[in-house]
Amino acid sequence: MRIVRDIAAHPTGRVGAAIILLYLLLALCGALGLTPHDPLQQFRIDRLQAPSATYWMGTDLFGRDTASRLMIGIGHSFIIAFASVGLATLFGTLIGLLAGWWGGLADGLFMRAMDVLLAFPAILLALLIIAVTGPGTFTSIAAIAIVYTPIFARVVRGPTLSLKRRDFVDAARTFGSSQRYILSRHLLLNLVAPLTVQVTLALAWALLTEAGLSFLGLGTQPPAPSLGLMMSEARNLMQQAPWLLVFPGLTIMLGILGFNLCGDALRDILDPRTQRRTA
Amino acid sequence: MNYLARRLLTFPLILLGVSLLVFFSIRMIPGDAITAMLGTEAGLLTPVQRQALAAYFGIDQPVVVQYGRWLAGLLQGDLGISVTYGKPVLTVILERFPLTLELALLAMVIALGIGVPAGVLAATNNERSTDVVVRILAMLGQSTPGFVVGLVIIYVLSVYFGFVPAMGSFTPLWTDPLANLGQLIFPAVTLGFAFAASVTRISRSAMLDVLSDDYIRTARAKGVPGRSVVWHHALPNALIPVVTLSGVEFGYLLGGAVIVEQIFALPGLGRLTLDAIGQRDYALVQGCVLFVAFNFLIVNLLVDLAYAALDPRIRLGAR
Amino acid sequence: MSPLLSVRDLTVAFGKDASEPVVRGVSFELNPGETLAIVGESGSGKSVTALSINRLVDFGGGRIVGGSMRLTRPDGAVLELSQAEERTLVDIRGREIGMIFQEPMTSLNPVHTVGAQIEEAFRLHRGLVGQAARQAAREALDRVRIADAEQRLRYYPHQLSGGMRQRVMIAMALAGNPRLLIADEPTTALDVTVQAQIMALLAELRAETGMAMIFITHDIGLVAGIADHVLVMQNGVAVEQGRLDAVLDAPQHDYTQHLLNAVPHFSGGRAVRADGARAEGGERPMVAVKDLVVRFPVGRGLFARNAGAVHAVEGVDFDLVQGETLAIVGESGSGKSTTARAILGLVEATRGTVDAASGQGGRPIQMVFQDPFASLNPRLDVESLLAEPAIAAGRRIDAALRERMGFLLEKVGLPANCLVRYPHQFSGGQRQRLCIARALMLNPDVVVLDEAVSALDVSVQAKVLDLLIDLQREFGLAYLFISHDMAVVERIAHRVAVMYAGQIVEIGGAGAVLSRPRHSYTRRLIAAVPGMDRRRQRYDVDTTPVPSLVRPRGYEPPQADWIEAGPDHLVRMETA
Amino acid sequence: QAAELRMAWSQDATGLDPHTQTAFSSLRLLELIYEPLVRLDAKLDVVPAVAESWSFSDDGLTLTFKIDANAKFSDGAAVTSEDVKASFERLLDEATAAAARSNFLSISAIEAPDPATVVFTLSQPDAPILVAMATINAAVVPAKAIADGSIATATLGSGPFVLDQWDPNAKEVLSVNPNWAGGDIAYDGITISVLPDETAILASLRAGQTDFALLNDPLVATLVPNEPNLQLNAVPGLAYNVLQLNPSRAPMDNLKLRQAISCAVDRQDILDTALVGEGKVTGPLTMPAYASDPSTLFCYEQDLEKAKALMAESGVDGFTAKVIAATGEPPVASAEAQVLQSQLAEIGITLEIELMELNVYVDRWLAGDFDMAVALNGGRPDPYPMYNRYFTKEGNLVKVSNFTDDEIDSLLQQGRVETDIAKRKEIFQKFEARLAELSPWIWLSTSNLYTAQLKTVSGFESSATGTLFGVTKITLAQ
Ligand SMILES: Nc1ncnc2c1ncn2[C@@H]1O[C@H](COP(=O)(O)OP(=O)(O)OP(=O)(O)O)[C@@H](O)[C@H]1O
Ligand SMILES: Nc1ncnc2c1ncn2[C@@H]1O[C@H](COP(=O)(O)OP(=O)(O)OP(=O)(O)O)[C@@H](O)[C@H]1O
Ligand SMILES: [Mg+2]
Ligand SMILES: [Mg+2]
Repeated sequence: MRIVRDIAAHPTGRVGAAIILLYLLLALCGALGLTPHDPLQQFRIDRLQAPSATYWMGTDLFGRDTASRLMIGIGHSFIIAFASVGLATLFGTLIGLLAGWWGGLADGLFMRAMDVLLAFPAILLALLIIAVTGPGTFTSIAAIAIVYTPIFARVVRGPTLSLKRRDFVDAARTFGSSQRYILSRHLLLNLVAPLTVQVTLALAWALLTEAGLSFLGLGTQPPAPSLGLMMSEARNLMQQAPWLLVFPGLTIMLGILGFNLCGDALRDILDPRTQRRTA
Repeated sequence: MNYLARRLLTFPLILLGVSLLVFFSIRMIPGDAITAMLGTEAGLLTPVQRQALAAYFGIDQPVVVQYGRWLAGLLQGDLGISVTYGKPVLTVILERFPLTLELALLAMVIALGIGVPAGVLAATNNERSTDVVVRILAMLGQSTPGFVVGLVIIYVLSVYFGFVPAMGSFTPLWTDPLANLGQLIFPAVTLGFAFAASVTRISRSAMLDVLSDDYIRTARAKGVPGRSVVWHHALPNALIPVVTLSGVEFGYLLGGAVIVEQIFALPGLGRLTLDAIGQRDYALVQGCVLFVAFNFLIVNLLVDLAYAALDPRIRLGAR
Repeated sequence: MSPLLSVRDLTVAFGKDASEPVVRGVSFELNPGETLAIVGESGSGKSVTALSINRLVDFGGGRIVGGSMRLTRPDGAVLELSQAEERTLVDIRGREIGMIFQEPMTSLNPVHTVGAQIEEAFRLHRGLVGQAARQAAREALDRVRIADAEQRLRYYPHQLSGGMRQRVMIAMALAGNPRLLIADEPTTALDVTVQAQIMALLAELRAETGMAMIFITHDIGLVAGIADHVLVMQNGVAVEQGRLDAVLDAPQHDYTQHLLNAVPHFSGGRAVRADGARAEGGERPMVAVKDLVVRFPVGRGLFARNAGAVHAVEGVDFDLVQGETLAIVGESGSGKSTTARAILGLVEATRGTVDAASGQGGRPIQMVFQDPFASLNPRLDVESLLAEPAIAAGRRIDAALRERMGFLLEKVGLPANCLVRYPHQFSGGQRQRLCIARALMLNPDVVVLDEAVSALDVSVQAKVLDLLIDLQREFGLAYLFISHDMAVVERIAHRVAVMYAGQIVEIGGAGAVLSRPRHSYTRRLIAAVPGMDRRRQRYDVDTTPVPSLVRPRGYEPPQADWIEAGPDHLVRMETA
Repeated sequence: QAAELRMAWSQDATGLDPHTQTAFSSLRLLELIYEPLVRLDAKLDVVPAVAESWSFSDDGLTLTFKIDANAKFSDGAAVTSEDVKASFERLLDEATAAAARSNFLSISAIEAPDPATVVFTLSQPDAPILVAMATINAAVVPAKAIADGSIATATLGSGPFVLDQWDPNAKEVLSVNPNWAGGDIAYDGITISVLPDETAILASLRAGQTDFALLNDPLVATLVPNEPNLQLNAVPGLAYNVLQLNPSRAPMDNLKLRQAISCAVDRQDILDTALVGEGKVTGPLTMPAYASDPSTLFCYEQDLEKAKALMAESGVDGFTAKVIAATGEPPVASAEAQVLQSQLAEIGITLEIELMELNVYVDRWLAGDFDMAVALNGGRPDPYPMYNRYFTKEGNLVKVSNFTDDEIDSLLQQGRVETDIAKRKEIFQKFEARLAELSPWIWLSTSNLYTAQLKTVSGFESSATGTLFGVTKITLAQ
């Protein structure tokens, strides 16, 4: 609750939060069917219409309403982005943290395993997962999560190595604090800054990776709209119907701006040392 | 034992892991070289014909036997023969690699050249208008898919300048530097654009941390001008996360940039791998993945060396 | 003659809120060649005042909200510092106003060699480049008495001891030949011998160049030795100022009187504690250290094999019984902290044993670390920090625990409302007190205090020492008290161990060791203790080289021979 | 000064053996290098290639070819009957694994009585065999290349061009074969760049850096006419877009239901939307010589009333089916699936689209592992080889169609042995009508085949088979 208040007080965080809120609202309306038109309905005679009073953002090749599709797409894309980055953050942080903390053999094994994953081409990975599960939302989430897990592991491991030598960790040991307590309160809390930056970066990447996977036909399955899929479907219509590319593009941009501003604000808020700088 | 040697010793192990993973996983994906070559016509084959083709593609043996053979070859430095190219896998890869390497380097130069100064500028103007502008630009870069940037570049070039970068085949730097640059600069910009955005964000954040350190205050007290405080005193301390990011990203780029290669029709490693997967050219896929993995390891090692170069506490062993 | 610096009604605040300034209406004047000492409570605004003068507070989130600071420039013009542009200030800093900071550990840039950092100062202020700058840097290091200057220039800060780093800072500050030097507790956390050297250096430089100095400290002994004027601060306000003798001999303000009364006087071992002396062989030791050896491999970088080892602790023996305070004194880098860390199992002993028979209930040994800031997690608020030992022992944050926090905070002189603040919002001394409070949360059996009161002003120091002694009396706590302040040691210690180059060179009852030091190092140490009565002292520059602790692989030191100098007083034989 | 034709396409050949390569992209390249005995002209009539003439015996059991005396391989050696014989023997050898072998199973013997004559003896009359020979999969290759096994790695053909360099998935360099018997070519060679993104091909054309290009995506192709310096060539192809139902799975085993689907589908709408109007609505037969007017076929106009009535009759009350499609293959597959999805929703059928990588798709397709499949199936100039694989009882792909019908089977057999053109037409018209009515599949439309060229390029002739052989007629203006 305090965090919400702090973000609301943060000069740019406030803007970010407003964007995210707007998106949540749009996605919610979309999920509840409160869209201007049925996002899947194909208005045959209105194919490739430019933005107008009826179709605020125009229609696509099938005569579907772009605005309505965007509302659904926001929900879709952001679920994929959040879920995959969430998983990657969770596992990556855990692995990086434990590798750094335990050091030695565990470190070697964990990080080498991450190297193996990192070295593995993402597309091959996606293909593999599809082979196992079939394409779709879950596949995208899994593939993106697996691609980013090693990155998080790395981002976390470095600072962990230096944090574990800090006096306050030594102090905690002298109190007999449990390993879990030390890891969560002393290490994780100090990893917040690098992590928030990485998370906002990864969210942006995840949205684009999803677009890339859709571009290669491995991501979200039509007709379900995701922002990435909408863009990749529109790419050959760039000249005839630029709005099909522009609106999803702007939506992604604004969304990423929202993440970034919130992330930066969070970083400031959670870091007691910068609090005063922006207060 | 010496650190470098110890690191190098782990390489074969990781590569073995990668090889196992790629070898078995690629065979788990439905379809094989026969369907890849014949498409739906593969349904017309008689069992004898199918067997003949399987033998030709070397996929008639049990998978474990295939792996054993391939590994045996690998130990002698033989990655096998690519059936699509009819050449040794390594030869095919090495033909493609110069392009990929050059493209990755160019993209890095662009990204770091833009990203680091932009991040520093933003950090030193924290929450002021310069910062906001830089952050919005970075966000733009972060949120524009590579295929859009690439397509727009090609479109604009062809419509307004009546020109497109040479596509299809690669002119190596050493045969015609100018043509080479003309060919690679736009793809490199496309790649560097998004990458610069990440670099900007990371360097901004790291700079913000460093700027509140005590030694920065010392430098200021010494009368070091603001600009020098930032570039000379703060930046080297803030570079480690930037190096980490660049390392990962560079590693990825060395694996080839599929989408950009596709749009600019560059015969790089990314498309090579993708095509090889599409054609179920197992030996080539394995070779590509292994090669990319090897590059990754080297890049990692370089990143660690870069840490040491940047931070004497790492180089000389801290207390 | 106009004063060099004239400060009027300086008021400084942090954050948006200008209604609660931390420095309120401070005024003083400083003439060329004079030294002004600022003393006062920890957290009273001394550092903030200093940082305001060259406007470095701006970079820490502070703002000058009122008052004026006029600096007379060499050409006679007068500059209003509080209004000056950053561009002008860059010219002033280093060239006209030099500054030395409290924390030698973090104040040097870790990625540049000390040579480069000193050369930079010469480049900026004297326009020297290349060979000339290097030459100047070397001379500067010579001037601050760092041996092997030529080689040291190529060292990175982390390769130097705290004392050396502090001297590098001084060398840097002096490169611009500033007319005003601000030294913010330049010797805190340094052992007395090094402290004496640095004081000598400053005195000498002042004599040579005629610079004025603002010297911030809580050590009245040092003030007596160096200052012309004294300004006493309490709670952001200058409560008293005047000439040295006037203030020291006839203090007007209550706080000043209180402060001076609280100053511990080192009396050569005549005032040692009489209570709780050790019953001969009676008590079971709480901590028994036998032949402790700690060595750190010296890695020459990423790619080289271990060349040798730092023999940080070399064959240390002692024990500590219930209700007793053992003080460890010794020069910087002699292995005091390492010994403490080995006892707590934070570094691995190369050899030897540490028996920590944790008496009643197996409560862990608590420790107050030398660097208070580093031992406080910057992201936890005070409540979480204080609660940690209790949580580790399986308790939850409840009313009883909060009560205990409130009690201890009050005892160490911190307001109870600081529970929601974060470490960076405290001054150096305040942080140290937090650490002490934290160590005492659970009434431990044994507490290791590593320079635990070094950053405290004398009045708080006295309070804290009283608290420690009270607790010891009440609960029979045992203290391992590491300090370089002989006056403090004299007040609290039952026994004293003197360390030099990783070894104990003299150990015994406090009275015996402090009044009849036998080992040459102990004697030097005691001779270097400053005192209120030693005004405007000429510190002699001690040129005894610091022994290197780096030994080649496989090196074993010769056996120690001990001389029994009296009952419970052992002295190591000196070779040559 | 050497004039070269700068060509671009998005998909490259996958191999060089004309007998085993079946991919469109491979055929397009190999057609420039090798020649079959006969080839099809733009009107799909059989015309001479290596053979200058041919004749069937009256019983239809012998087919005799006379080889063109001028025909030479690019190394200068004449093409002889031994080469033809060796080529066909290789084709028929199972170890070669030639997919086209199934078209030549009626050949019982091949003789080469003299260097200029080849005689094929057939085990039964086989009218379509001549058309089957008119593909590059039945190319004449040198007997010595067969003997030394170099076919897959080196090219030596009697076609218009010689492959000088092949950098797979990057570029090909071809030069004119001076020994080609087909006449003179107005330029010296071709360089083909592989530009996987068709928008890039368009940009390259627009910038004048490519003279001639092959396009697949109608969305890109339709942009070409907007460019003042470009010209688009479009011909309806023989391949057909189809929604394959799987009648072995309930409820697609229900005839009424299949018919309901056929009636519910608005083919013109799919064509207009997914193919941006580029192509023609078609029944099962796509070759102009045999195709009926689609409007005569069962339910070729969308008729939702009828569809609903048929639904009701079928007793199936709405269901969910998964439709598979390959990504980008053809480029319009996903769009077709989406329009179909929306159209079938109107009669209560829910389609779930599964897009998958081409090879995965082919694997599922060949195994018949789908409810429905969106496909672009290749067409032939003759109905028999086009459909016997799917709809005769011993067709190799019956497990894909999962559908046989006695009447269809017998019509196909009749059509095969009938050599009289008029009678064949009649047979296949019946065949087509019946197939459309039984609706095992829902035939949709043909696609256009596109090439685009600079206006400085002239003389290219397109063909419904998609061959680029027409480039031999090209002249380049300066
Ligand atoms: N960055 C900051 N933000 C908020 N408050 C601060 C900050 N720095 C210092 N303060 C507060 O200002 C007051 C004065 O601090 P200052 O550092 O000047 O004390 P000091 O007199 O130097 O004490 P010490 O002897 O312990 O170093 C303290 O109460 C401290 O909590
Ligand atoms: N982790 C370490 N690695 C290498 N050398 C170390 C390490 N820790 C301490 N040393 C070295 O061991 C010696 C003893 O250090 P220690 O910190 O115990 O000194 P100290 O007596 O506490 O000094 P001070 O009074 O300055 O705090 C020093 O020379 C130091 O450089
Ligand atoms: Mg202070
Ligand atoms: Mg110490």
